[in-house]
Amino acid sequence: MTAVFTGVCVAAGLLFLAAGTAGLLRFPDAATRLHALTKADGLGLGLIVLGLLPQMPGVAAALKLLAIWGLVLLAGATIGPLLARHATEREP
Amino acid sequence: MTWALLAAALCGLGLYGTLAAAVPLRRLLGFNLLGAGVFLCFGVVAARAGDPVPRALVITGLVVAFAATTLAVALLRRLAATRD
Amino acid sequence: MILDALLALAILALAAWTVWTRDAFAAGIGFVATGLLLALAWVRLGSVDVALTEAAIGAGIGGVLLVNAATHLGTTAEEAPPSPRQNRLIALLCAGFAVAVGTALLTLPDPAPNLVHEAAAALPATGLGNPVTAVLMVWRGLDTLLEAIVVLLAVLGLWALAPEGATRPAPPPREEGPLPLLARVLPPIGVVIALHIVWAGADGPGGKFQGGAILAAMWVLAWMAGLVRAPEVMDRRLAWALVAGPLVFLGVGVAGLVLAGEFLALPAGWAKPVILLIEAPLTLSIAAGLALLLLGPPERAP
Amino acid sequence: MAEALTAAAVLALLTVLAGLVRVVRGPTRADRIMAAQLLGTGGIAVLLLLAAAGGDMALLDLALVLAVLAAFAAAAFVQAARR
Repeated sequence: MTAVFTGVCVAAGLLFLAAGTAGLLRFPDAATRLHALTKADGLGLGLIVLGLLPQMPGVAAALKLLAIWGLVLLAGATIGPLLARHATEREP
Repeated sequence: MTWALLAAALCGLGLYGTLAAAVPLRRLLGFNLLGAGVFLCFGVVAARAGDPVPRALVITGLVVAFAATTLAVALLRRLAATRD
Repeated sequence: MILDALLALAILALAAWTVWTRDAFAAGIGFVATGLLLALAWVRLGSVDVALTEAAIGAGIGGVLLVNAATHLGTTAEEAPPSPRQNRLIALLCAGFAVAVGTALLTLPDPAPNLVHEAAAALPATGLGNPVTAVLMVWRGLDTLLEAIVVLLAVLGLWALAPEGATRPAPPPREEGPLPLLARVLPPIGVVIALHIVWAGADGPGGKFQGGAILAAMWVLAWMAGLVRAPEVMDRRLAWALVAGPLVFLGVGVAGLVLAGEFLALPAGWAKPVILLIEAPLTLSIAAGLALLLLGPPERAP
Repeated sequence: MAEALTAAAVLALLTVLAGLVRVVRGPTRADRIMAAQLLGTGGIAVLLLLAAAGGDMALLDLALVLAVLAAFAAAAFVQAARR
């Protein structure tokens, strides 16, 4: 049962990771590419984390996993606006 | 095998960057890549024997490389400032 | 196996591009990306502790340093590039060097030469009961001490490059919006993680350098956001923070010479608390040193 | 399970390596920073998958360090790019 859950979540996570990369490669300008990246990025890793949670040997490892996801989200959330402002300031 | 080839290639590439680049910063980048290649050589040897000593040396090397790079960057900036 | 091949190819391609590209900023980012992949490579080589160092110091603060340098220095050539003929010669030489290194690595005797037996044989002479502690204190101890002193020397070298009358690194450009928020939220988490890494490093080599690098990064982040000021070069507390680690380490080393008859030797039973006593100030000194190296030399006050 | 997770790690690596094209092509500095950021996230995903596949929990610490420094590096890059 947990194996199925892990499989589905990890597969979905990989899909979002791939979608983010595709957006980064195919969207026409920096602002839209940023949009694709931050969303799919956080969601992709989030689903992988969710899927791996039942595979962790203990509570400490599971908490570490969640902390890692939180940190990546925090990075994405701050870098998004910073880069967006930079992109509009310098390259209108 | 894979890593031995990569280590050798990085050594050659880094040395090329160090010698052939005319821009000082690119030279510094090349030198750092050369360092990465040399460290990988240590890693390949360590991985074969399970030897902790080369790994310890690489950790030392990474810290020293960082310290040396900061000094090099500061020297380059000072040089650029005296030119202006 | 596919993973290794993919990683190695990507590292090689990225490194080659970093050497060839003309845009200095792009090359800096390329170097950071290469470092990140190298950290994964070290995992595949079975050495997570080196991977940690590469992630924290090689790609982490080292990458930030180089990207910063790229924006300051740009791509002005200091001298004429080598002529096509010289270039070919250099390329040939470097290819030869790479082939030599590769041949040497691939024709290593099996088992490869190693120090495993020497390390084990030297242990009884140290007078320590715990072999792990002995390796940490004797084989790695002098290393670690000199490493901390190298960081200290680099800081002194950096300060020596400052123009006359300069007292502290120039403040960063003012920032508003998300950066100050990040600089308030991230450092508390970063400090906890750094301490965790130092603590976990007690079982493996070199936890304090990686932890110290994270601490340094967190402080530099707060400085970037304008939340803290860079210390004055003449600040006494700063001087003590920089030398506390090496001093305590040297003190313990000399005490070992007097009490146990050998530099850095520890009386049995006391090893664990003494190591903690050394590691705490050492982490502080390394963090302070790395942060100052990242900030660069002091500039003349405006 | 371990084989499937390792395969997933390979796929994750492949995905973010494709994103490296943006590091190389740019065209703006923001693009290159984004691509580096994606590589960081992907690298973390690879480490988590490998940790679950091989049971080596030390890899979680490495992922933690990458995650904490990813935010710092990106902030530093943006500030550098503004000059």
